[in-house]
This record gives sequence, C-alpha cells and structure tokens, in this order.
Amino acid sequence: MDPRPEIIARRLAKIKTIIAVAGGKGGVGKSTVATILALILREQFHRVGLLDLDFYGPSAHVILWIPGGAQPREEKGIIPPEVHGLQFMSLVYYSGGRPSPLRGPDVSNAFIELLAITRWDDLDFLIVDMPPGLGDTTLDAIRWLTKARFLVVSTPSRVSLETVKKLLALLTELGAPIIGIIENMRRDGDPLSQDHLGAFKVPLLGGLPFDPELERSLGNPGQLMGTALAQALNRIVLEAKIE
Amino acid sequence: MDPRPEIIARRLAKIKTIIAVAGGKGGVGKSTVATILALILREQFHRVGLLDLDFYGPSAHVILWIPGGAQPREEKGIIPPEVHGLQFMSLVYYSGGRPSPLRGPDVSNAFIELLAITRWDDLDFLIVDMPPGLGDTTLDAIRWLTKARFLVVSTPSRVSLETVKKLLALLTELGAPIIGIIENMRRDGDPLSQDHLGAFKVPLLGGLPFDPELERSLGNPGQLMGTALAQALNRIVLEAKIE
Amino acid sequence: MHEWALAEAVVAAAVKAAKREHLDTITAIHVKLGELQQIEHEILEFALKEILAQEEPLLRSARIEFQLEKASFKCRNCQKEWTFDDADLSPEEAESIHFIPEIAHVYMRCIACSSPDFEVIHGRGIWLVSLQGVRSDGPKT
Amino acid sequence: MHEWALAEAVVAAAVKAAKREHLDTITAIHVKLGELQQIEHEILEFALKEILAQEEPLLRSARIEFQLEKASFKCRNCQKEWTFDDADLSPEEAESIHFIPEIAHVYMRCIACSSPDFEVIHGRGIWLVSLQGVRSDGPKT
Ligand SMILES: Nc1ncnc2c1ncn2[C@@H]1O[C@H](COP(=O)(O)OP(=O)(O)O)[C@@H](O)[C@H]1O
Ligand SMILES: Nc1ncnc2c1ncn2[C@@H]1O[C@H](COP(=O)(O)OP(=O)(O)O)[C@@H](O)[C@H]1O
Ligand SMILES: [Mg+2]
Ligand SMILES: [Mg+2]
Ligand SMILES: [Mg+2]
Ligand SMILES: [Mg+2]
Ligand code: NI
Ligand code: NI
Ligand SMILES: [Zn+2]
Ligand SMILES: [Zn+2]
Repeated sequence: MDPRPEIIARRLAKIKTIIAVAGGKGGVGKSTVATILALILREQFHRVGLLDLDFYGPSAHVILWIPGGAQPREEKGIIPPEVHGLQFMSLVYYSGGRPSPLRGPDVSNAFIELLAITRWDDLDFLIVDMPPGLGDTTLDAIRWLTKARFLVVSTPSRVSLETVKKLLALLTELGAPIIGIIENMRRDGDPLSQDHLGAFKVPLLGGLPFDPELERSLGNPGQLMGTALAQALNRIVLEAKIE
Repeated sequence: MDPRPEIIARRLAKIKTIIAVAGGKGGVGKSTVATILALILREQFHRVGLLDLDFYGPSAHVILWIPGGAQPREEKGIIPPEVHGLQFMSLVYYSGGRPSPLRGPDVSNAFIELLAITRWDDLDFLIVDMPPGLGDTTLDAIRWLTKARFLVVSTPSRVSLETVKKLLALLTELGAPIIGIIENMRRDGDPLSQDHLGAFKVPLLGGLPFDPELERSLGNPGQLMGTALAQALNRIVLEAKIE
Repeated sequence: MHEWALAEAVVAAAVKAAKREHLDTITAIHVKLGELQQIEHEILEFALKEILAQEEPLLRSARIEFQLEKASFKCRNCQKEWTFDDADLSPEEAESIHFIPEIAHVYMRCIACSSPDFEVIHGRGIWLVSLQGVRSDGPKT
Repeated sequence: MHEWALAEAVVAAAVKAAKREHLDTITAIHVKLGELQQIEHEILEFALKEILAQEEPLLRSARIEFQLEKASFKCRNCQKEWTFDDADLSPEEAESIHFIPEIAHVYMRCIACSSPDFEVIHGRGIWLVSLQGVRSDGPKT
C-alpha cells in the first residue's frame, strides 16, 4: 500500500480555498493568470500559496522571479519559502532548471510525493498552476485535490476553444467544481467565446486584454501588478467574488 | 513481447524525411507551423503527410478543416485520408472530438498502435505535430521515430524560451537531429532569442510575425497560404533548404 | 482488415526474437489476443498463417497458437473491477476502440463511479507470448 | 527531517487499512524503504516508533519492521539494468532525489546508452508492505 496519498488531505486541511488554474491547452496564460491571481489575493491581505504543477514547463518562477538561494526548509516535511509574499512551491527547487523527462507514472509519483511532504501554512488560498493536457496531472488533481475548484483559462482562438471545451466536458462530467472561464489575450474584434462555451453552463467571468507590456514586467511582481492585465484580473476577482 | 514496435520502422521506411515540430511549451504555434509547413511543401509538389500526435489537444484538424466523413480506410492497416492534398492522420477520427483523458502508458500505447497500423503513402515528407511537454510522446518520438529531425518552435517570450531551452537541452544531449529554431509570433521590439538560445549551437531559422489575420483563416487552407505567416514560413523553408 | 498490419508486426517481432536467440527455425509461436481490441480472429489467423508466415523462411513450418484473453478493468478512483461484458458500447465506439484500444478512455467509464481514470488490467490487445524454435546447437525455447 | 512527513503518511495509511479491516489493535507493521530515496532510517524510525505510533491508540503496541530495498533501474531504450551503486550523483543531486525520487530522471542516465528514459524497477521510496492486528472476533492479517 502506498502510504503517501493518505496524508494529502491532511496536508491541505487548513487551506480554505484551492483554485486550480487550468485550460487543457498550453500557452493560453494559465501560469500568468495563476501567478497574478496569487499576487492580487495577497495584496488583499490574504495568506496565499502558489503551487506550480507543470513539471515539464514550470513558469511561475519565471513570472515571479525567485531570489537566489530560496529553497524549501526541511522541517517535519518541507516548508515552501515565501517569495514576494507568496508561499511558493515548484519542482524547480530540485530540478534546477534542467529538463525533467518524466513519463506518466513519474509525473503522478512526483505529484503525490510533493503533496505528501509539503507543509503549507494555514492559507486562505492555494493557487495551483496546472500543466496543459488531460493526462496524469489533471487526473491526479481531480482525484487528490478534492477541495480544488477549477478556474479555466482560454484564449478567443478557435484552436484554444476546441481544447478548452474538452477540459470543460471532462470536469463537468466528473462533477468537479468550476469557478468559471476567463478569456485571456482578448483583442478588438476577437470572436466571443459565448457561442462556443455557452453550452457548458459555466460562468464566463470576463476577458483579459492582450497586453504588450506584460513581457517587460516578467520577473518583477510590482510592475506586473501595474499592468492592464493585472487590473482587469483584479476586476474579475472582485466581481466574481473569488476572494 | 509487444510485437507492435517491431513494425514501426518498416511503416516509415518509404518516407524520405520526417520532421517533428516541437517546442516543449504549449501555445507557441507548433500546430500552426506544422500544418502550414505541410501545406507549403505540398504546394511545391511534394507528397506530404501530417500526423497529429497531440492526443489531448489535437489542433491540426481545426487549422485545416476536415470534410465530414473523412475517415481512414481499412486496408491491410489503416490508410489516412487525403485532406487538402495532405495524407492526414489524427486520433480525432476515433475520439470524435470528445476528451481523451489518457495517462502516460495510454498515450504511449496509442502512439505505438497508431504508428504500427498506419500505412503511409511513399511520402517525401511526414510532418509530425508534437504535443507540449517532455513526457511520453516526446520520449516515444525520440525512441521510435528514429529518422525524425526536430523543428523547434518558440515565441520570443522568456516564459516560452525557458521551456524551449529544456527541450533543446534534452534533444542535444540525446543526439536527436535538430533542423533549427523558428521564432513565432514576433512583434516589433521583441527581444531576440539569440541571447537565450545561442549556446545551443542550433540554427535560428528566422521569425514568423504575429499575424492578426491568422484566426480568420483557420479552417481554410487557401486563405491560410495567403497569410503573412505562411509567406514568412515559406521564405524560411526555402532558405533553410528544408525541402 | 487492419488485422493484417498486426499480423505483420507479429511476424517482424517473431523474426527479431528468433535472430536474437540464433534460431534457425521457429517451430511454434503463441499469440495472445486481448478482448478489448476485438481483433477478428479469422482474418488475423489467415493473414498470419496462410500468407505472412509462408513468405518468411524462419516461420514457414511454425505452428501458430492463439489464445483469447478476457478484458478486465480496474478503476483508479474507487478500485472497482469489471469486465468487457459490463461495458456498454455502441458499434461505432467499439470500432474506434478496435483501432486504438486506448480510445476506451473516451467512451468507457467505471461501472461504479463513472470515472474515466481506469486501468486496463488484462486483455488490451495483441501480445507475442512465447516462441519455440531450434538452433544448430540444439532446441531452444 | 522531512522523513517526519513520510512517517505521518505511514501512520495515516496504517490506520486507514486497520479501520477497513475492522482491527481493534495493530500488532505489527512492515515498511519497505527504497534505496533511491535515501531515507534516513533512524529519523524515520524515531518519528514513527517513538512519537507518532505512541500518539495513535491503534498503533501504540505495534511492532514496526523496516526493510531496505535496493534500487534498480532498467533502460527503456536499450534494456540495460543497473543499480544505485552504479549511479554517480553529487550530494546536491542525491538530496534532490531524496525529496522527489523522480528527479532521478533529471540527474541519472542509463549507464549503457545515456538515456533518461528508464524505469525504476525496485527501491523507489516508502511502501507499507503489510500490517497485522487483532479484531474482536479474532486475529487478522
Ligand atoms: N494577456 C496577455 N497579454 C500578453 N501576453 C500574455 C497574456 N497572457 C499570457 N501572455 C503570454 O503568453 C505566453 C503564455 O502564457 P503562460 O501563462 O505561460 O501560458 P500557459 O501557462 O497556459 O502555458 C507567455 O509568454 C505569456 O507571457
Ligand atoms: N504567428 C502567429 N500569429 C498569430 N497567432 C498565432 C501565430 N501562431 C500561432 N497563433 C495562434 O496561437 C495559438 C496557439 O497556436 P498553436 O499552433 O495551437 O500552438 P501549439 O500547437 O504550440 O499549442 C492559436 O490560437 C494560433 O491560432
Ligand atoms: Mg504554464
Ligand atoms: Mg498544438
Ligand atoms: Mg455507450
Ligand atoms: Mg552526477
Ligand atoms: Ni480491423
Ligand atoms: Ni529528509
Ligand atoms: Zn470507479
Ligand atoms: Zn540504455
């Protein structure tokens, strides 16, 4: 018997809300939304954790920037360091930015190990940055992060909507709670997702503009919070009562 | 003993060149580049196949558009239908656009099965649209598509480069042949990838502009070929002597 | 008729294994067919025995035995086990699974909790179980 | 000291299994430790035996047995097998693997063909092998 899964629920017991930022598709802005959402909630004086579960393409540490030497502390488990006010956990502490060529069972094992040994503070929010796909991490999140509610990110492109629809279909079928859909990288004249996603009876929370300033602000949380993107996300957070 | 892998090399024997369009990262334009590259090579009177290996987020059929009823023919294996002049294979023929929640070993099994039973024509080019990640499909492509050369797609964003670097490190370490890197979605003032990717000694083949017209042309190969994106890719194909 | 492609794979695998073991002749091969894939046994047998094995010197006098393995599934979510008889598939769904057995995760669900997160424990597809043959320096299994 | 977290998992799993089997007391548990993870045996044993098991009524009088399992690896690319003794890891690499054993795929390579595409066949990490106990209606393993 694998003892590790049995402790996961207890590790997460004192976290009030878990939000898994997912999309099925890559490059839609899951990591961007997850990271800025975490910073926004933190600015509202919540205690916030951020967990990067994209083991192949971890990005949250690039968006946030991590001071050299930040490393989990070993104390009856591992305690993620505080980075820009967020309790931040990622596989990069251990992979050191090198490629992690993991097959499915390895991904699943690393997921379970990480959740079994990480001791989070008593958080108001844990934001989970999900990888693309409907594979091991998504299935494990549905299985083990039983408290998680999904925040689904899409772009207005039909290519993206096609895949996001698959994620929505799966989550809906499995009864996983969905907070709503955020339409990222909106431009003038972009088709609205309503036509494509209306059938799912999931709230369309609003759009985030395509923001050419974003790239320049990567690695600088203060500057990130000043972007048009962060401001629009802030409005969504307030209106959707995510906080 | 699993008999299926033993026949893969023979199934691919009469294909002159296999190009795996990869990026590690999602949303960088792998499917777009793979599909338009296939159409460009086809226009040059080559015999071209297109294989979509992104089982979670298949996209090539959205970019191309597939006429209703197009389905592989069963004849001593399966023979992919010709779609817009391309011999096109995708899991969507069998999943019907529904979500395919597959764990790693399932992805690997589906990959091997697909390659074992698909009978390609005597092609000049097989273009393979890869999924994001460094997981089962990437490892299987390296293992079973021994003839494949990798065409790596990135965007100029640091978030994308970080992941593309991991893919390049892995391919380089394993001695997989790399045709070069295409920088997609370039905008004025975007940082050049040279600084980030120079260390890899891999040719930077050039950039593709961010093209706001692309979305409108999805599903219409004739129109796709008229986009600025297709024209820039055409130049790269000629200059890099991909054909 | 895509069974032909699988028969070719069996021949290729048998020849490879025989060469690795330095066999001069293969006298028998044992092939397992998983129920999930619903392989048309007669077509596969015909392709393999009557055509392909005849064309391959190493296999020409081989006895080819088939064994059908019942399919069974186990849910990762609730541990429930079930069999293919419990699965309720339309002919189109079964046909898609016939080509790519993993498509089972698209159309099948755990019979207890409806999860798609199950394992195919037995009877997925085709498998080369064993091979007998002789080599110059004596018989070998 | 992150061994404490694993000890807690073992206790949680043992208690869950005992409840499922309606045990009133657990008399013994058997824990396997995979070599790859390089678990500090004394710390784990102390945490488990001296502290955690004492706090959990079901486990208070349990005998806790440990078994070390050697790690072995098999390459998917070339089928080569090797052991942890053949692995050449820096202390930092070994420490990362200590926390997340799958990090082995970042730092270890097949000793024959240098592929990272290998399987950890044995000795990955911690495993609850078995559990003995008694229930009101008699002994039960
Ligand atoms: N609203 C936006 N405006 C401009 N660029 C964006 C926006 N959202 C995300 N990006 C950029 O798009 C790319 C993909 O975003 P990312 O958050 O990494 O997506 P994912 O995590 O879904 O793969 C990154 O380069 C990111 O900087
Ligand atoms: N050069 C470009 N200009 C504008 N949009 C692009 C460009 N390349 C790709 N896209 C769009 O970006 C999104 C991601 O592209 P896609 O080919 O699906 O990426 P991947 O296959 O890497 O996930 C799609 O909506 C696509 O239409
Ligand atoms: Mg991401
Ligand atoms: Mg794609
Ligand atoms: Mg049905
Ligand atoms: Mg070393
Ligand atoms: Ni058939
Ligand atoms: Ni430790
Ligand atoms: Zn179930
Ligand atoms: Zn090897």
